Amino acid sequence: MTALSALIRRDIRIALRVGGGALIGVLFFLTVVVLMPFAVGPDLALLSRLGPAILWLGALLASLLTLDRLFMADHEDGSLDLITMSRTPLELACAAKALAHWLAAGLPLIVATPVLGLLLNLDMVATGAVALTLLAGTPALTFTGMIGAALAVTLHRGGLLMAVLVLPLSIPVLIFGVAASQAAIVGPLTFGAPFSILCALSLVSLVIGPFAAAASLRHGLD
Amino acid sequence: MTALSALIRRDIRIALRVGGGALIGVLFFLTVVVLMPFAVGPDLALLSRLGPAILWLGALLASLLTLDRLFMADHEDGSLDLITMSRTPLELACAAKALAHWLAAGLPLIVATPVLGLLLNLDMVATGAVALTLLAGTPALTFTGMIGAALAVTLHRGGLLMAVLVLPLSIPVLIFGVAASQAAIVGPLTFGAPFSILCALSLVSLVIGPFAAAASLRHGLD
Amino acid sequence: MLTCDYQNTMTLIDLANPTRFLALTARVLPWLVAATVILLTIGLYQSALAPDDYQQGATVKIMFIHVPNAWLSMFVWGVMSIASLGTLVWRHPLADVAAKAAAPIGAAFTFLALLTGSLWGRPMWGTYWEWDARLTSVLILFLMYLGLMALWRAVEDPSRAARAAAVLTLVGAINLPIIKFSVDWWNTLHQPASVMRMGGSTLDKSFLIPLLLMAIAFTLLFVTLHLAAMRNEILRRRVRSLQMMQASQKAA
Amino acid sequence: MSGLDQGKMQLSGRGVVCVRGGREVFSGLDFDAVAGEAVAVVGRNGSGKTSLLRLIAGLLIPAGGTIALAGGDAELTLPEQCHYLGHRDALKPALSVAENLSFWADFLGGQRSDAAKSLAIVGLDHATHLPAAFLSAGQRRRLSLARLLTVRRPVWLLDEPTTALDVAGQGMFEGLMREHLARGGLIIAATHAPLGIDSRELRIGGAA
Amino acid sequence: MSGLDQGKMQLSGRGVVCVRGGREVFSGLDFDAVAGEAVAVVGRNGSGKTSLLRLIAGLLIPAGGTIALAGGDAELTLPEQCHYLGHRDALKPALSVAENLSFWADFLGGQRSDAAKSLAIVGLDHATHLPAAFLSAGQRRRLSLARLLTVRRPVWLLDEPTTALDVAGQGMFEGLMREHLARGGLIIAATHAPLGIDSRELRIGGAA
Amino acid sequence: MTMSLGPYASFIVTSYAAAALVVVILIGWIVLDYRSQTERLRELDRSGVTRRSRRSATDTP
Ligand code: HEM
Ligand SMILES: Nc1ncnc2c1ncn2[C@@H]1O[C@H](COP(=O)(O)OP(=O)(O)OP(=O)(O)O)[C@@H](O)[C@H]1O
Ligand SMILES: Nc1ncnc2c1ncn2[C@@H]1O[C@H](COP(=O)(O)OP(=O)(O)OP(=O)(O)O)[C@@H](O)[C@H]1O
Ligand SMILES: [Mg+2]
Ligand SMILES: [Mg+2]
Repeated sequence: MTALSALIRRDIRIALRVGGGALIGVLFFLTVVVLMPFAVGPDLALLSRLGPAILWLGALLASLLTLDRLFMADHEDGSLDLITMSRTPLELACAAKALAHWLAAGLPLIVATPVLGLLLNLDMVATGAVALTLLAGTPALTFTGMIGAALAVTLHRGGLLMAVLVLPLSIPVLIFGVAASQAAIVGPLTFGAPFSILCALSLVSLVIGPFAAAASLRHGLD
Repeated sequence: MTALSALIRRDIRIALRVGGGALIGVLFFLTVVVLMPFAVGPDLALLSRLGPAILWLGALLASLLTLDRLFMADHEDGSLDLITMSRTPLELACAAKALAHWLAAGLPLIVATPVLGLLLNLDMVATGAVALTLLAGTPALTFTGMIGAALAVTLHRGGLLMAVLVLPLSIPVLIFGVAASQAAIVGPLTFGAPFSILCALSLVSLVIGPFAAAASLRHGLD
Repeated sequence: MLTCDYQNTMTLIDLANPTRFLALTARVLPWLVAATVILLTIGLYQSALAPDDYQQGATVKIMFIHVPNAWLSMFVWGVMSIASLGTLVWRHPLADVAAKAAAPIGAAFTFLALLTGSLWGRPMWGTYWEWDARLTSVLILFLMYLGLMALWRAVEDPSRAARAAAVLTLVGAINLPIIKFSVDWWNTLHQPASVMRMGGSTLDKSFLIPLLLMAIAFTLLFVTLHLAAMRNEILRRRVRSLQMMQASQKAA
Repeated sequence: MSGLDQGKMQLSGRGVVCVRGGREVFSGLDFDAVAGEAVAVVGRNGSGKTSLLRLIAGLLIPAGGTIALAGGDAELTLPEQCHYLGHRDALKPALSVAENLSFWADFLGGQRSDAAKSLAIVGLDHATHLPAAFLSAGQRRRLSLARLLTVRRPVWLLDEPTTALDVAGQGMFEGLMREHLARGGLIIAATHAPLGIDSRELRIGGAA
Repeated sequence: MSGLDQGKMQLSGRGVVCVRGGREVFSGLDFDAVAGEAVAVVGRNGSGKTSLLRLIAGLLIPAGGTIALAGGDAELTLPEQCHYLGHRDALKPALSVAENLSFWADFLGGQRSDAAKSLAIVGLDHATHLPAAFLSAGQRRRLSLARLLTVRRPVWLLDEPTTALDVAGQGMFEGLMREHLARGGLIIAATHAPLGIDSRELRIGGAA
Repeated sequence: MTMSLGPYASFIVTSYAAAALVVVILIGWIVLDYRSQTERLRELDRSGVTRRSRRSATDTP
């Protein structure tokens, strides 16, 4: 336990210090969401109809595109070697790193959601629904995204390639995230059904992500 | 002239060879556009109404996110030193590099537009309008984005930071690009007015981009 | 050892000039604080006394906060642009300190302009937010302030960050005329200029005087905060240089 | 616990084959090292010294043969009983010297000693609160050495450990290695320069 | 055109100050080099040899002092009359040897000679169509040298030019430098090893 | 003193309060930053790191 909490604390600390990337993800989220109305046009009714979709897309892109250095930085400075050799199972260490990333880069997105909701003319209920679905769904994004981050180490190449590999995996999360938010706002479906599927997706990815990432890191040893 | 055309030919050749990045941009464009219907929901009328906006957003993100290595690769292998020292003004060399990037990574996006138009239920006129506005507008994206690419060299850091810095600059392009497409599809405005503003933006960025990028590269010398 | 030679050659360029600036700041700052407090008090008092507008009712009081902040949001970017020229053209060490210190303050003013504008917009236009040209261009200004702050945070070497930030600031200055003239170029919801315009102000004296007082007070507030923030930034760089020196000194 | 006291601890490889990038680097390599002994791995550039250390550390998978530690802690795998000191320092520039060290101490776990004392031993006590970004190459190396002292592991795998260390630093490091051996530890070090302590030589890939 | 024949060409620096990362590397440096002469820049690690070459090449901006070339082509700036051979090879791994060379020949412009002949001189004619990614370090260096031969520039700025070259390669390179000097060229080379040709020494930052 | 702020009193009050809050945050940040920087400088001073330009710093009239 100390090992894992040490890892989590370290990663969060680095993300928040000068040179860390936590702020940039939120800014990207802000920018992408602010961008959408320019594309869609200043039709407030349409915007509030699309609001949840826009927020979800922004959060999806922001959390995937910040992920590519999750393992790469540790690989480059040799930390990953020591993590692999340690007494902590690699799966747990991967999970801890993803959790730290979610806390430092995912949670701020959710905190920023209400502000963006105002810009998109969402009412309180809608904003709350989106924030809640993001809270349930972004862990799934981070934990499937970490598979791509691990592949980036194996392939010695991050950036867009990683996003292209991971985006298809995150489509189900996006679908049920938006569906649950829409259900909460306009019906006719109940909020519960898609929301519980979303939670289930998050739980499944919480298991699959670390295993797949650890396997990919082990096979990428070189 | 030989100098510039040599530079353009080299950059295009590298982008198209194994390991080059031209393909990944198109793939990212495809993925983002395919993602949108999942977020918005399977409402075909709405989708075709949003079509131009979705295509423009996809193209915007794809062209900005592929840009960050525009100067970085040349910086890392020392080519940028020789380019700076050469008899070709740095501004022209920057413009040539951006042009090459647009030819290798921007044009394919436009070629891919009709296919994606089908997916989004756009008719021929709408697809044509979007492709035409992209043709007129993506140079502006590349040429404002190159400022960010040059900043990435100074900062020793690319990726999302660059996107965050450049996205606000590209908002006007997005506005008028979508406005022109919409005008062509549904009216009531004329296509001409926003389209000519779009062309004007491209022309302005054709001037400002290379100068700002060259200034940033010169001051980033170290 | 290699490192010990640095002590002789190191002149800490960063600190050569700012020393005088620090002394100056120490003397000027108390006066500035006093002036700001006095003017702000008078301004607030005058604003409270101002009559209600025949159209806008009491909400016109928001103007005394909104307009100075809106002006300052652009003014601060202007200051940063001049400082950026100083960085790029004259390579003056104080210039990047000035630019960096101004960014968070400018962002705060811009945020206030946006917020008070929204709060005013609700009673006046019936909506907090509208994607109109003036409002949007101010929002872009806010995003660019945040982007600059992110840039300063993301890069460890301050002189590198300074040069990049300077280029970006100058490019972003294009946004200033767009904000200023957007109401004239595009016919939008937002008020056209009534104070600073060709042919004199059209605003009634009973509003104009408190508005100008508040504007001066907020400008003084900016100058005060900016000087203090610059002092902090100089000290931060001094700490950094000393830490680097400590690292190379003790190894010898 | 840590196996440092079990005199009979022995690390041995039999017929080890190393393949990298589809090319055989070495094959049929046999080696032994017993507690209290230092083995210096020598050979030309590219002969596979680093690769051997990484094989032992479990960071590469042998294409053939076996590597095993007898007499160590039975509940731990070989890599879990090793310290690996490679070319890369596993330091985060944004964290301070103390934060870097205490992270590794917490994360690696097992038997520990005082981090502040280790920093004093390697001569970094004046820099405790400095960001690691400000350290010179030699200071970074010293900070890595402090990790070996703070967390006890019986097997030390050292890849050109004296790089960037000045003369005083090398002397300090020799002392640390002697102490480690005296407590029943075991050292495998890849070097081009002499190790500075009594050691057995293991040559890879023919004479230099 | 290229100024190679104007015997009186002279490169001189007066009171040059170099500042990097906020720290003064050297100051008050004076130097002169006339056509037909080679100057070997020597000094400890980190004394500023590379920095000096980059100052001359216009890749760094001096914090004080002046660097000027008298008697060269009046229409061209100093950097435009220089070849800079640094640690990084300016080669694109995806392009073939011939493509890499002909790109630089086309891009740099000015007076040229045959690319194929230059490749033969540096001993790379057998590898013309190989991607640069397949070259060894020494072969990459030779390809960079071919650039100096294909495009004529009066001033050569060489940063540890013999790195990675084998003995035959060094001999070849000495011949090339002699020839360049004989045609009225000028060489400034930063080296740790002797340059192999007659040269004047310029020491930076005190005795080594 | 009482003012009648009309039906939109809450908007006006919120505006003024937000402005006050933001300004207070700015001032707080600057003051705390000043404290922490001077504290760090003092710490460095105590650990004996000296600066060459230091004498001129204190001598400036
Ligand atoms: C979020 C919304 C708003 C933003 C971003 C905003 C922004 C600005 C800016 C940048 C200025 C300075 C322009 C200049 O100097 O020419 C300004 C001035 C002004 N704004 Fe707003 N504004 C907003 C909402 C409102 C609302 C709702 C009203 C009132 C109905 C309003 C009334 C005014 C007035 C009267 C001026 C002074 C114009 C002058 O005399 O020059 N604004 N605003
Ligand atoms: N990541 C890699 N992928 C493929 N081959 C590699 C990789 N790293 C090293 N090699 C190859 O493996 C061989 C052994 O490399 P290794 O690093 O073990 O040599 P070494 O003995 O440590 O050399 P040195 O004395 O230079 O440190 C070399 O031929 C090298 O080219
Ligand atoms: N990019 C940089 N930013 C800041 N400082 C630098 C940079 N590159 C080098 N320096 C510093 O400038 C000084 C001179 O470096 P330079 O590379 O010129 O030395 P050199 O004489 O070429 O050394 P070597 O013999 O190792 O090649 C060194 O103290 C170094 O730390
Ligand atoms: Mg090795
Ligand atoms: Mg050098």
